[in-house]
Amino acid sequence: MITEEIIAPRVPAPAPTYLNAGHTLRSWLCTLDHKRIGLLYLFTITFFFVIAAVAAALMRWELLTPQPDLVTPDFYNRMFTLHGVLMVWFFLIPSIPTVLGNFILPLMLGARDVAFPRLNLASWYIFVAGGLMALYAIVAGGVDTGWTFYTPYSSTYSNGYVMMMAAGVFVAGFSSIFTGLNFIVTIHQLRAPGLTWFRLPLFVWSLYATSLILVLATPVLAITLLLIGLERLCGVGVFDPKLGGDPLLFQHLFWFYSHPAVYIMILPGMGVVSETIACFSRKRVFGYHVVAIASLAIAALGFLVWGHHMFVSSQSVYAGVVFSLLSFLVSVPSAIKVFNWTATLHRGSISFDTPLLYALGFIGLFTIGGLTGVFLATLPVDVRMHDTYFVIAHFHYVMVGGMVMGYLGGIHYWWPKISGRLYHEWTARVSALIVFIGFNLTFFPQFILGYLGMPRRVHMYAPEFQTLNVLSSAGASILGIGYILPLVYLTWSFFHGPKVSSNPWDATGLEWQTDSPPPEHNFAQIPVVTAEPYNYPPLA
Amino acid sequence: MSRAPSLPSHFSTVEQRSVANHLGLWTFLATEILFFGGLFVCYTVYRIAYPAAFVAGSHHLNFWIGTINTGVLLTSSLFMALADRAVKRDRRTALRWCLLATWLLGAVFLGLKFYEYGEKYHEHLIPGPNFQLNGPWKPQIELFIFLYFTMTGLHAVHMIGGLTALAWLLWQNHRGRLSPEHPAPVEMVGLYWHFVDCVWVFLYPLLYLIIR
Amino acid sequence: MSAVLGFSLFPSSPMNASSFTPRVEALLLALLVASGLLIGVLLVLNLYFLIRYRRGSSAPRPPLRIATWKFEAGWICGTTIGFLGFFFWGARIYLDMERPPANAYDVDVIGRQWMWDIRHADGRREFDTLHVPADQPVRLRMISEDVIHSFAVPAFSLKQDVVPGKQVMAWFEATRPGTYHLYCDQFCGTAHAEMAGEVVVMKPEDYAAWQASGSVNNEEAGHGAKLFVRYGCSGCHTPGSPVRAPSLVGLYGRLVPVENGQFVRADEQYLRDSIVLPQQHVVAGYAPIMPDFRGVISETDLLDLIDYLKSLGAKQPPPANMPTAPAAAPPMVPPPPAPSSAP
Amino acid sequence: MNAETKLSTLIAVYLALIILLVLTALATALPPGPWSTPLALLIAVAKMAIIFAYFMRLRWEGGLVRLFASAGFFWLAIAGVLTLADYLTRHEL
Repeated sequence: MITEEIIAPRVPAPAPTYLNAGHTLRSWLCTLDHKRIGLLYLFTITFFFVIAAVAAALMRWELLTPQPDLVTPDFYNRMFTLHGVLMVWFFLIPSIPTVLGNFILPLMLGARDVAFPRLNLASWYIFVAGGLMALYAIVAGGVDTGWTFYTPYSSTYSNGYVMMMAAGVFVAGFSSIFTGLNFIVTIHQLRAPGLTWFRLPLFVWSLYATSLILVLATPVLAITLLLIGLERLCGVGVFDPKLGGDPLLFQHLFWFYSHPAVYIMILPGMGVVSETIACFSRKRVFGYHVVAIASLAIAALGFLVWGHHMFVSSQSVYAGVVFSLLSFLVSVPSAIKVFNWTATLHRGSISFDTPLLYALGFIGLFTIGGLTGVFLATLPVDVRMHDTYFVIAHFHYVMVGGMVMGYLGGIHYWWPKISGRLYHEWTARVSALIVFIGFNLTFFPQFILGYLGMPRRVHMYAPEFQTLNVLSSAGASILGIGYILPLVYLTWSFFHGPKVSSNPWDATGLEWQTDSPPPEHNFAQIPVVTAEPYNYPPLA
Repeated sequence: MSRAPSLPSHFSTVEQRSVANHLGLWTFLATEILFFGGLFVCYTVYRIAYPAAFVAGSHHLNFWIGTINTGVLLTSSLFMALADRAVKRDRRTALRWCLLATWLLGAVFLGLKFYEYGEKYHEHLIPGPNFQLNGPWKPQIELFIFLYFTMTGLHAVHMIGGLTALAWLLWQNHRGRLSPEHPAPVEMVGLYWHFVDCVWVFLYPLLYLIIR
Repeated sequence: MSAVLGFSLFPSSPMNASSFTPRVEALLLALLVASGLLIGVLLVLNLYFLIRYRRGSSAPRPPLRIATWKFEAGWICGTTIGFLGFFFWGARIYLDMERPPANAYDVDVIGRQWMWDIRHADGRREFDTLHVPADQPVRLRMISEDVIHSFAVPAFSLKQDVVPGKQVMAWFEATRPGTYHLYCDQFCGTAHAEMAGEVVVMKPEDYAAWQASGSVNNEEAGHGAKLFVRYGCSGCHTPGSPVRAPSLVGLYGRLVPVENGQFVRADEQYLRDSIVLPQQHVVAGYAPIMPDFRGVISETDLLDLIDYLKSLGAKQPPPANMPTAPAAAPPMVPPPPAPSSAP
Repeated sequence: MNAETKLSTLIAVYLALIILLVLTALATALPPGPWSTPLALLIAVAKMAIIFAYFMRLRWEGGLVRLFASAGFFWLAIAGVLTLADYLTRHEL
C-alpha cells in the first residue's frame, strides 16, 4: 500500500502530536480524538485485567491443596464469577477492538477519525459506567453465579448482587454495540480514495467481522440479562419452572450471544497476527482473499453453533446433532487461517522481533485451543468433558493463548506508533517467552485434569488431582510475572524510550505513513491508495 | 449525529456524512430488532408449548384499547413522515405542528397504555405474589401476562425515549437549527419513531388478537 | 466399530468402566492422534520456515509457481472432510448414549442443593451413593428440586444436566465392579464442590446380597397414601365427593380417553403430568378444574404419590360401587365447553 | 435518496395502514382456524413493509442500507429457527 504523492509538503513547524495537543485532564476526558479514546480504554481495561487476574491468583492459591483451606466456598464462588465477568466483558471483548481498533483503524483507512467521534467517547463513558456498576456489585458483596448467570440459580436462588452485576454487563453491552456500529460505518464510509475492500489490511477485515458480531449478538444478551433482572425483581419470570417456564431457554438466548462473543474475542487477535506475520516476514499474507473472507465466514457461522454448549443440558438430541455438525463447520475457516499464516512464512525474510514472537505463540496456542474445540464439538467427547477442567483449559488456550497473545503482540507492534518511542527489545522478547512458558504450564495440566473428570468451579477436589493442580498454580505465578513485565517496561518506554521514526518496522499500511505519534488529525492530506496491501518489495 | 451545520473534518462531503448517518441508524435499528427479538423468541417458544393458556391470557387484555392504540401510533407515524417532508421544504411552522401532533399522539398512546396497566393492577393480574386468577392454566397465564408486561413495557420505554427526542427536536426547531441543509436530526428521530411503531404492529396481533 | 477394535486411551485405567467408555476412548484417541499429527506437521513446517527463511539467510526465495487457490481449495476440502468424519463417528455414539435399552432398570434421582437423593425401584433410598450391579443397563430418571445440577460419573463417560421442572433420562451399563466418583458438574451454589459422592458397581451376586441385606425402606407407599389426603387429592378423586373428578383406582397402565377423542397411556409420565400440568390431558367428559401442583408439591413427595397411584392400579378388582375406570363412565352431563386448543 | 415523498403518497400509505388495521381487527370476528395467526402475522408484515418502504424511505435508500435493514431480521430468524430446532424435536428417541 504505497501512496502516490505522499502527504502535502510539511510545514516548517511540526504539527503537534495527539499527545501534546492538550495537557489538561479535561482535554483527555472530553476528547473526541479516536487515538486518545483508545488510550482511555487502554487504562480502563488494564485496570479491570489486574483485578480479574488477582482473583485468578487467589483461586490458583486455594487450589494448591485439595482441602478447602484458604477461603470459604462462598468467597471462592465469588472469585471465579468476578474473574469470569471482568475478564470476558471488561477485558477480552473490549481489548483489541477498543484499544488497538480505536487507535489504528482510522489510521489504516487513511481517515481523520471514526465516523461518529461523539458516540465513540460516549461508548467509553458507558463502558466505565458499566464497569463501576460491576465493581459496586463486587464490593457490596459479590456475585456467585459464574459468568454464565444460569437460571434458575441466578434468578431465584443466588443471594449475591446479581441484579447490579447484570446491570453492569447490560450497560457495558451498549458500549460494545456503539463501538461496533462506529467501526462498521467507518469502514464503509471513510476509506481513503483507492482503498477498495480487497486492498484493506486484514486487521480491518477482522475488525469488520468483529463489529458485525458486536452489533448483532450483544442486544440478545441485553434482553436476556433484563429478563433475569425482572425475574429477580418480580419473583416470577419467563425462565421460572414454577410457571411452566424453561431454564434452558435462558441458555439458548445466553449462548446466542456468548458463543459469537468467543469470536469477538479471537477475530481481532487473528487480525493482529496477519499484520505482524506479513510485516516480519516481509511478504504478502498467503491467500489474502481467503483469509479476509474467512473472518466473515467465522462471524456468520459463529451464530449457528451455540447449542454445543448445551449437549448435556437436556436439549433435544436432534438439535444436539445439528449443532455438532455446524460446530465442525465453523472450525474450517479458523484452520484455514492457521495454514495460511504458516504458508506466509514460506520464502519470507523473517526477523524475530517481539510482535512476531507473540504471533507465533498465538498460532501455536490457538491451534491447540482450536483443536480441543473440535474435541468438544464431537458429541460423546463433550458429554465426557463438559463442565470439567478440559473445557477450562480449552477456552483459556483460545482466549488467553489466543486473544491475550494477540493483544500483547499488537500492543508491541503498534507501540512505536502509539507512543512514538521504542521499548527495550530483549526485555520484551524474554517476557514473551515467560508468558508462553507460564501459560502452558498453567493450562496444559488442566486438559489432563479434565480428562480425569475434575469438575470446574470447585474449591476442593479429590486428592489424586493435587499434583496437576500444583503444576498449574506454579505456572500461574510464572504467567503473572510475564504479564507484569510488559506493564513495567512499556510504561517506562512511554516516557523514556528512544524516539522512533514514522515507520520503524519498515511496514506497509497507511498507519505507518503518518508521524509517530500521529498528529491530532492523522493526515495533513488524505492519502490516495494505488496498490495492493502488504506490497513488500520482492525478495528474490 | 453531529449538530453543527458545518462539516466535521473527517467527512469530505455532505453526501458522505448523510450516508454515514443513515447507515449508522439502520445498524442501530438492526440491534433493536434483535433486542426485541429475544422476547419474540421467548414468546414463540411458550406459545407453541401452551397454546390454550395464551388464548386464555389474551382474553384478559383489552381488545379495544389495543386496537385504538395501534391506530393512534400509525397516525403519529404519518405526522412524523409529514415532519420529515416539512423540514426538507423548509416549512418551520408546518414542522412544528407535525412534531407536536406526533408528540401528542405518542402521549395519548402512553396514557392509554398506562390506563390498561392500571386495569391489570385492579384485576390483580400483575405477575408476582399478588397474582390472582381462577381456572385452569393459571401459572402459564401468569407467564403470558409476564411476557405481555415485559414486551409492552419495553416498547413503552422506547416510546418515552422517542417522546424525549421529539421534544428535543421541537426545541431545535424553535432555535432554528433545522433546515433543508441539516435535516439529519428529523430523519434520525423519524426512523427511530417509525421503527418503534413497527414493533407495536407486531405486538398488537401477537398479544391482543390470539383467537378471540 | 471401535467396540471391535476395543482399544482405549488407558485400557486398564479406572476411567474405563462402562459400556460406552471403550467407544468414547477410541474416538478420543483418534482425535488425539489426528490433532497430534496436524500439530506436528505445523510445528515442523513452522520451525523449518523460521530457520531457513530467517532474515539474512542465503536461502533462495523465488516467487511461488503454483497458484495459491489450489492450496486453499486443498486444505478447505481436507479439513472439512476430516471434520465430517469425526462428526459422524461422534454422532453415532451419541445417539446410542441417548437411547436406553428396553431391559434397563429404573432408578429415580432427585438433585437437591446439595445432595443426590436416589431411590431404587424396591423403595430403597440412598444419598450421594448409588449401588448398581455390573453388566446391567441402568436408566436414571432425574429431576431437580431447585437449581440445575449435573449428574456426572467420569469413569462411565456419563453426564446429564438435571433440570427443575422436567424429568430427564440418562443410562449406563457399568462393566467393572469398583467404586467411582460421582460429581455435580453444573455450578449449583455454595456447596457445589461438596455435592459429590460415589457409584458402587457390584458383581450381580454381591448386588443381590446387598439388596437382601438391611431394611428396605417401604414407607413410601404408606407415605403416598397420606400425601394423597394431605394435598387434597382425596377431596375430589374419591367417589361421592362433591366435585366431579375421575377415580384413580386401576388407572395405572390403562389407556385413558382425552378431550379430542384420543387416548393416552397412563404411565408414570402421564401421572406426573396430570399432577403438575393437569390441563395437558383432560380426561374426556371432565371439566378442567384441577389446580396445578407445579411448584406446590416437592419432587420427593411427587415420587411417593406416583408410587401410591401405581399401587392403586394393582388392586383388583375395584369396589363394585365404583366405575372401573374413568373411561368406563359415560358422560352423564354434556361435556363442558372445552377451551379451544391449539390454533 | 433525496427525492421527496409526495403528500398524496403519504396519505395513501396511511390509509392503507388503517385499512389493514381494520382488516386484522375484523378478522378476529371470523371463526378461529389454523390460519388465524398466520393471517394476523401476514397483515403485520404487510404493515411493516409499507412503513419501512415509505415512511422510513427504504425505497429510496441504497443497497447497503437495505442490506443492513434486513440483517436484523435475518439474524433474528437464525435465533428463532435454531431455538425451535430444539423445542420442536424434544421427544425421546
